Amino acid sequence: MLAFTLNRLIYVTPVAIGVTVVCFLLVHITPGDPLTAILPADATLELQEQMKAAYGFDKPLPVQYALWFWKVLHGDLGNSIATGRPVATEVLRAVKNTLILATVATMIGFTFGTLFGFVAGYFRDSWLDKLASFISVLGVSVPHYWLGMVLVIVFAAQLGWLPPTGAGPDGSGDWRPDAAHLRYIILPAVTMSVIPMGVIARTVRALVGDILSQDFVEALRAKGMSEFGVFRHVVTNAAPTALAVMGLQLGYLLGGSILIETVFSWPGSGFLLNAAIFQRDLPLLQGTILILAMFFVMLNLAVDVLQTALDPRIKRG
Amino acid sequence: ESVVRYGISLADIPLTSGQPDRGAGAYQFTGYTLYDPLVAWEMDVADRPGKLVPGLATKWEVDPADKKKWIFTLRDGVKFHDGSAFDADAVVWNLAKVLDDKAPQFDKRQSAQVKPRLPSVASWRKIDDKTVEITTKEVDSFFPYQMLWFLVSSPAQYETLGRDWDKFAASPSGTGPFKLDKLVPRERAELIKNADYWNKSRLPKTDRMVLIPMPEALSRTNALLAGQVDLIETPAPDVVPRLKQAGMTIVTNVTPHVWNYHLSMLPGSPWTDVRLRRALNLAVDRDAMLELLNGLGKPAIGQVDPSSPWFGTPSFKIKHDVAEAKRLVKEAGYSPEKPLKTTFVIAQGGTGQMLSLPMNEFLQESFKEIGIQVDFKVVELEALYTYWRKGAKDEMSAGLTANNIAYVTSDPLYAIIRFFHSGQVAPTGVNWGYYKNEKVDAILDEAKQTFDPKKQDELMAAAHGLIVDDAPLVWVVHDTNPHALSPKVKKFVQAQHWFQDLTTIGME
Amino acid sequence: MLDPTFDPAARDRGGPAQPLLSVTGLVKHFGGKRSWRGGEAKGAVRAVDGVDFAIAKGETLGVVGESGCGKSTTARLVMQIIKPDAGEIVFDGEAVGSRALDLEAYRREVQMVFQDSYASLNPRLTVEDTIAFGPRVHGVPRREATGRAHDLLAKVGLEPGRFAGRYPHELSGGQRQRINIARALALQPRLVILDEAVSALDKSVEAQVLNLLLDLKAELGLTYMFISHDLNVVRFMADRVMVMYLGKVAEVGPSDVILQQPSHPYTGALLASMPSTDPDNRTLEAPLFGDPPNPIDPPSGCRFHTRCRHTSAICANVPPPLAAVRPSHEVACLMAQPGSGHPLAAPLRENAA
Amino acid sequence: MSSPSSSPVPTGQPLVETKDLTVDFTGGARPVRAVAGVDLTLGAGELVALLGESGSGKSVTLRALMRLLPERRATTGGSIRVDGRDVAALGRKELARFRGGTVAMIFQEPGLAFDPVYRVGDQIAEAVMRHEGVSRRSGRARALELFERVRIPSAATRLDNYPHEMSGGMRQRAMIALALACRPKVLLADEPTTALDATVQIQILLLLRELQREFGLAVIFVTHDIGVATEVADRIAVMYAGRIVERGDCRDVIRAPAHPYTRGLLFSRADHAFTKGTRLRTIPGSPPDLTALPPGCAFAPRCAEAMPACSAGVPEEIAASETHVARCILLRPGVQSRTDATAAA
Amino acid sequence: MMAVTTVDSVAPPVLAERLGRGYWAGVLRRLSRDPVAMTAAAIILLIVLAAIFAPYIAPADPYKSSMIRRLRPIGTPGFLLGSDELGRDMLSRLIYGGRLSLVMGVLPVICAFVVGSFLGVTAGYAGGWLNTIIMRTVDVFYAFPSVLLAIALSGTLGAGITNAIVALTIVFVPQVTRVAESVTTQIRNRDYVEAARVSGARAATIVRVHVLGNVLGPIFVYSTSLISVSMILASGLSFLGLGSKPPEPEWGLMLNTLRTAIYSQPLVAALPGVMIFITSISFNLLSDGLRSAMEVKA
Ligand SMILES: Nc1ncnc2c1ncn2[C@@H]1O[C@H](COP(=O)(O)OP(=O)(O)OP(=O)(O)O)[C@@H](O)[C@H]1O
Ligand SMILES: Nc1ncnc2c1ncn2[C@@H]1O[C@H](COP(=O)(O)OP(=O)(O)OP(=O)(O)O)[C@@H](O)[C@H]1O
Ligand SMILES: [Mg+2]
Ligand SMILES: [Mg+2]
Repeated sequence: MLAFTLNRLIYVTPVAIGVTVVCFLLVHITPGDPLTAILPADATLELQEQMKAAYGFDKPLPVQYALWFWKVLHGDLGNSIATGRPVATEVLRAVKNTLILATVATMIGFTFGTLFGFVAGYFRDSWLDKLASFISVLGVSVPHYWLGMVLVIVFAAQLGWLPPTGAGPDGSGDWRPDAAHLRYIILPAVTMSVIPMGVIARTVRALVGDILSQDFVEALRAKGMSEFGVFRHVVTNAAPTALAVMGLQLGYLLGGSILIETVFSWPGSGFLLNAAIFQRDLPLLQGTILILAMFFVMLNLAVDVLQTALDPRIKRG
Repeated sequence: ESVVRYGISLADIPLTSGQPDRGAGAYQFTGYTLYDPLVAWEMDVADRPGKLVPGLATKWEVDPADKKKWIFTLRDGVKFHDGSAFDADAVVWNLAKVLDDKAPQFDKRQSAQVKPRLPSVASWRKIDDKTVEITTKEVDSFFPYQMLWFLVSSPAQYETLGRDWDKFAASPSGTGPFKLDKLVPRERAELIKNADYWNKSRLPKTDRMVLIPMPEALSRTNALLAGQVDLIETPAPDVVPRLKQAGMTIVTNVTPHVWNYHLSMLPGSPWTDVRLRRALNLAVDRDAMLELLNGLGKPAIGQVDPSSPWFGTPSFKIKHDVAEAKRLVKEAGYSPEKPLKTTFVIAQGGTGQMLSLPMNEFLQESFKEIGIQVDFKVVELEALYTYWRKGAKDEMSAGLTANNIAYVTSDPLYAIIRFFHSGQVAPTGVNWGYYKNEKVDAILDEAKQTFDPKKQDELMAAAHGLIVDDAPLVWVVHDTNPHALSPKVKKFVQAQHWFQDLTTIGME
Repeated sequence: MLDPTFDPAARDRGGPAQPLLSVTGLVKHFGGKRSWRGGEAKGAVRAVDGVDFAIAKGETLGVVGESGCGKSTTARLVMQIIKPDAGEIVFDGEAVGSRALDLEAYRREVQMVFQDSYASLNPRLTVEDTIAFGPRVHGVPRREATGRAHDLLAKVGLEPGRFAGRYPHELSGGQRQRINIARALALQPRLVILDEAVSALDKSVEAQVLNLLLDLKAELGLTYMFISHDLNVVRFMADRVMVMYLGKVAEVGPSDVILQQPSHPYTGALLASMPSTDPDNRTLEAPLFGDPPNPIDPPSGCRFHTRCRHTSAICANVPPPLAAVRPSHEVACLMAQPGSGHPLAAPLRENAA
Repeated sequence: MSSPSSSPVPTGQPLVETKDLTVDFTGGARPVRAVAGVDLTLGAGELVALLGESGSGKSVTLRALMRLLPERRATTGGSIRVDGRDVAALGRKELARFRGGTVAMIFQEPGLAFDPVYRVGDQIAEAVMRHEGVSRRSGRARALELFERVRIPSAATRLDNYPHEMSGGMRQRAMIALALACRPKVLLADEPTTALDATVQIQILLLLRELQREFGLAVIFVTHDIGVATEVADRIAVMYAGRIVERGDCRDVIRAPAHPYTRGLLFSRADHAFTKGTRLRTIPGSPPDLTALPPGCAFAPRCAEAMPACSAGVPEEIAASETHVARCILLRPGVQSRTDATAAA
Repeated sequence: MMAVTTVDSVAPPVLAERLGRGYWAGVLRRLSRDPVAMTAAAIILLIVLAAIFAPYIAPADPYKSSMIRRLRPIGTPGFLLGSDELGRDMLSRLIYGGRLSLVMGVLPVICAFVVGSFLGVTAGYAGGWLNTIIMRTVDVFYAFPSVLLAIALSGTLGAGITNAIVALTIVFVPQVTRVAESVTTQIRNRDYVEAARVSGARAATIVRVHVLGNVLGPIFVYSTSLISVSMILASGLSFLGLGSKPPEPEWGLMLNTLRTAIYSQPLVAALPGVMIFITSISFNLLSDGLRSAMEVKA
């Protein structure tokens, strides 16, 4: 298992380096000037040149990459141009909030997704299947930012049951698991859960259908197992894949939270990314993307290792 | 303890170490709350425009012998939040902090913010503990207006914290009416009342002021409706009816701000023809525009509002007159059938740009009606600033004949000189369109040499009259800097300014 | 251009005495991790591990052996679908890949029929396009290629009018296998490799296809390499039989000899494992125990020694070479080699003398 | 070998008895009649080989016996009695006890019949626990006992293997162990050796025979290989297109096949061609389409001896010898084979 | 051998053309029997036609604003679906909006289909180092969550329709490439491809005749399932201000500019989202239908 993990780690390293290159280039293919944000609107050109040199934006690209990569390796993602604060701390704080939101959403999505998926897979072609499948198609087809808006209209604007935006009372920027904060996470998490719900439901449905059509299910029945006993086997067989899909969904949500965070003003990485893009705060932009992508890479790795650990069929080397 | 939670339109808490970043508007939050300038702006009156008032300097005068020398007499007995005393050394130290990049306390972040706002300062020196002398590069009667932007932070605190501006930002020390209690980047800043403030009339009306960044108008409005904050800046116009229905008060006032198109006067631009410039101004239905803004604005018929002493008596009366506008366009050789086609550069949105896109779209329609077909190049606000700074001549602006930056017009330099004096073209100032009127130049030059405020106002009014007649801009609306207050907020004086004085806000 | 005649004999080069195909030292290992220092790959599947054989013109070589012993791999190597790690293939006197016989030319001489009749047909092509594909590739004009496809359909017993336009899924298994045979014949090969070509068919259909193969062979003067795990079928089809075990040749020789008096204990066991056809004379004891070993880690020495009744200590150490026991009958067993040191081997004649 | 049974229907109380068993699949576009009236009886300690080509309905028959067919898509007709009970009438609980308890099944692909993510030992223990309500520990103990019984080397460690870690032969042994775990009376084996190599196949066949005798099992052994049937069966039933066309004592059916189809099968075997190079006798055509069976005898379209009467109706079972019956009108008294007729003429 | 090359180059298209008859006809036939897929197809057709013929069917000029008629509710005479924040007719804008939304949603998938199929089939068929280079590069892009990559790319490239389309294409290319590669690798090892190789055909011919025909179908179906994602993402980019620009009618952008109207005209504000939703779900259902129509083994 350790050997397998190390093996995967080695495999992932070039990908991770590729990710840093892409993140780095991302900022340098941009038109315009990375410094506009730091200067007041009416700064002179001369001052701009001075600042460019001060921030090292005048060196050749490979040199800049090497310097940047070296710092990244040491956990230094530079300072935000707009706020001057270290990017790493800014991003990690934001990622924490996003992680909370994404985790809750994934959990909701997973619960309902597996429920619908199992129902649909088990009762293939029945009306239950049609219903559950339709719900899951809805899940993957709905523009979630719009759904967020609709939920805000209904539950916040019209009914006033839940707060429309923010992570907690008094504009609290740190989500904590208490009653006051709980109210705030409901709408964004439910909105966000819709996609993983759909994806997981569809995967599980296919998976269950596939498992049920395998010979061993008939063999289980032939040895007199109860439907529940058969179900237990189906679950065990479906679990590695379903959990892997769940893990990947968590990763997608982490990276894809920007729309929902914008709708709900959730102080997470997506919100930060939005700010970074529109303020052209390039170090922050770069850092956010890098951290999220690395998170995703590591999550993929973890999912891979975990799936292998769970599934005895896959040979480990 | 009374607490006011204030949803502000910035994306983050501005810099707290002295000179705030994030634009001029940020001075009201972490500038004039924690710090004081030598020369202050009167912000606690609502019924007339403010004027310059003593801040940390009780008095400032130009040296009659050398009109480039200004003598500032400093206030006695003022203490920083850390207890150290404010004196001439502190002023000199702070000037070096932002203007002398050799000084050990030089801070490039603060400098970047304030250096462009202090273009005239050539040198400074301490005369005695209570007197400082500042020399300007040339004679400039408007120099005290520049000193509004210069804030004084505590040298003692800087030393205590190990000469680190980042640490200073976390525990700042100034002389202002508030102290910083807590700072959570991007989330909140909590200010508490400085009971020892030297100016008892500006003692905060609330014990604690929580600033919460909410850059999105709708989120801000939602937050107010949901009771997360007690007052907000600039609510989303479309939500105003809903806010009123929920019992919120909308406070507005005239502000020195103008939403406009800055036209290019370069050869090849259609706007070298004054008839077309005037036609554009006449084509704008400013009342309909207010409809769009749900009343959160005031028609602009000049660079400043007619209530300003600088408005003067222009002969060209700006109003909505489509017939006249059409006539002028026709005279210039165009018509709705054979329209003039051109491109303006505009911003997607951003602070001060009000409802950028809808307003531009609306105006596009209005211009089309009189035979001027405008295309927009939409860029981000920051990028638009770059266009603005580089002037219409820059290749970046090739093909663009107008620019849509809205700005603060609080003082003569900011309102008029930097846009309309022919010496203020790029890279010096922001006479983007290369407007040149010798008469205007002469009057403005004279005003700079004039130290009598009354005379100054007269000269500015004369210049403004000429400028309006020339119509180098299309003036659309002044922002009214709306604030929405929950019923709990009982006290709030809204100055006729872009800045508000947070000390005036109180619950009872 | 293809030969216009349908007579492979006209293409004969080396005369009847020259084997049509001769293979020496064929090796193929799959996968495994090669150490950075080079040398043997670790964990590789030793699918084919030094195989030599020859097929004479006009004969049918039957290849038998248990699953995974490398029959298909050998076929694919001969076919040059996969590149051998080592070994030489000589076709009618010319080394394959040499200037005299490049791959393209070789492929017109040798064709193959696969086991899975469905998987070996492109589901998106009609029967006639499938058969005509090879000739088209070799430059036969469309009309002519189609015409030849129709001829071939008729030859394999499918009425061209009914079947030419069909897709594979519209055919039965036996019909599909006929198409596969027709496709292989479309290039007028001299050697046809039949890899379990009838194994997937029902017995009643299998007989039809076997008959067809015999007819075609007689009519076209073909040479077959006939791979099967069914000894009965091999007995019926083959002139000579090659028995493989774990990537190596155990025994090769005339089919009646091998299937009557096998010299290798494995061949004997295979024969004895065939279900009896006489209800009164049933098998009472299993001739072998256990499953064939894993080709990733084959037993040392003689690969069969782990399951052999006659195994002795030496078998685990000395890999038996393939040696002739009588003309055209070669066996890889120490027992068959005089003086090999195996207790059951005959003593060396020289010694005796 | 001895197999004393000498009548087509065993005497005494049969353990398995089907009467006019039919199975129709209605899920597809056209209904498929996979089993079209099968009568089969089987006594304790008896092994019947069900012989037939692919698609003749052998597997479906077995599944019908265990009521394993999907109930929504397959309709089963006729009657099935196993161990004195009507299978169709079994309740949910009874059915579960019946499956595995009374009747057990061995599958063709043991690799697919085990749940790939459970250890093999646990899968056996699971069945024991379910049927006998014992603890996991005793379930495992039984599994170990059985593993030893089916001669799996180093049985104790093999219990902890996952199916993919075993070789084909070993998996089939494990499958047999699983089938026998709850001491069933009837064993259904669906081509249990087709996927195996010849050298392994014979081992499994011998093992099955041995266990059958030891436990006194009644076995239905499905195969398409006459050789295999010959090797194990007491009696043989030949299926064609969902019907048993000939059944009877093994020896008789092999030596004196009465149905043209059985004859065709036997003579098309390569081992029946005594001289190499001679052509095999073949059955022309291909197996029938079950959605559109011809009326009467389903084999008639491929039969060299067919005559108009063949398509008049499904031929009844006619005794061909004392111990064996076939469904062919040639056996009707007075009906002459066409080949015989021409020979006579 | 001169003749060989000429004939050879003619052969495959002729063969390819004949493919249409059997397989795809069957797929279409099965598809046409699937009521859900057909409904979805009809809706898509309707939306596409409406977008194409927008100038003829839209009741009003989608750019014509009127401050006094802003934010009218649904059903106002003259404004069947109400008016937006600038008093423009919602119905007309929704009809016109289909143009950009569809282009921004579909074009990236088409581009990705072309580029991804090319890369994937090349990598899958060639194998070896070429495969390694292509697939490792693809892995790098795959290591970004798709929404993040799309936003990062269009955020840095700058707002604009072209940039958004480029960004989305870059997002989808790796996904298509992966599918194409794995399908090709599978097909490459099929016996019939080996049989073709055995008959001496060159790689290009084999790819054209035997691989593409069997590979493009699955890639195509996979790509159709991306359209829905692409529509949502493209509109999402516009929603964030990274896609199309005002005053162009585009559903995502309309949703954004109408956000402030959720208190005054919630139904009108939700309309553009409804359009995105309907289109996206229709594409999904059609894609599902297509998949199952192709799955059925005849
Ligand atoms: N492409 C491949 N990659 C890795 N291993 C392979 C490959 N092809 C074959 N093998 C392995 O090589 C060995 C020999 O395989 P081969 O297909 O030649 O056997 P065979 O004798 O044809 O068996 P069967 O009777 O089952 O067809 C087997 O263990 C097989 O798993
Ligand atoms: N679930 C099902 N749905 C529809 N048809 C089925 C189903 N199961 C079996 N059939 C059909 O029933 C017929 C008989 O199938 P069965 O599996 O019994 O054949 P078999 O004799 O076991 O053949 P083989 O030797 O190939 O296993 C076949 O034509 C098959 O297509
Ligand atoms: Mg093989
Ligand atoms: Mg079967």
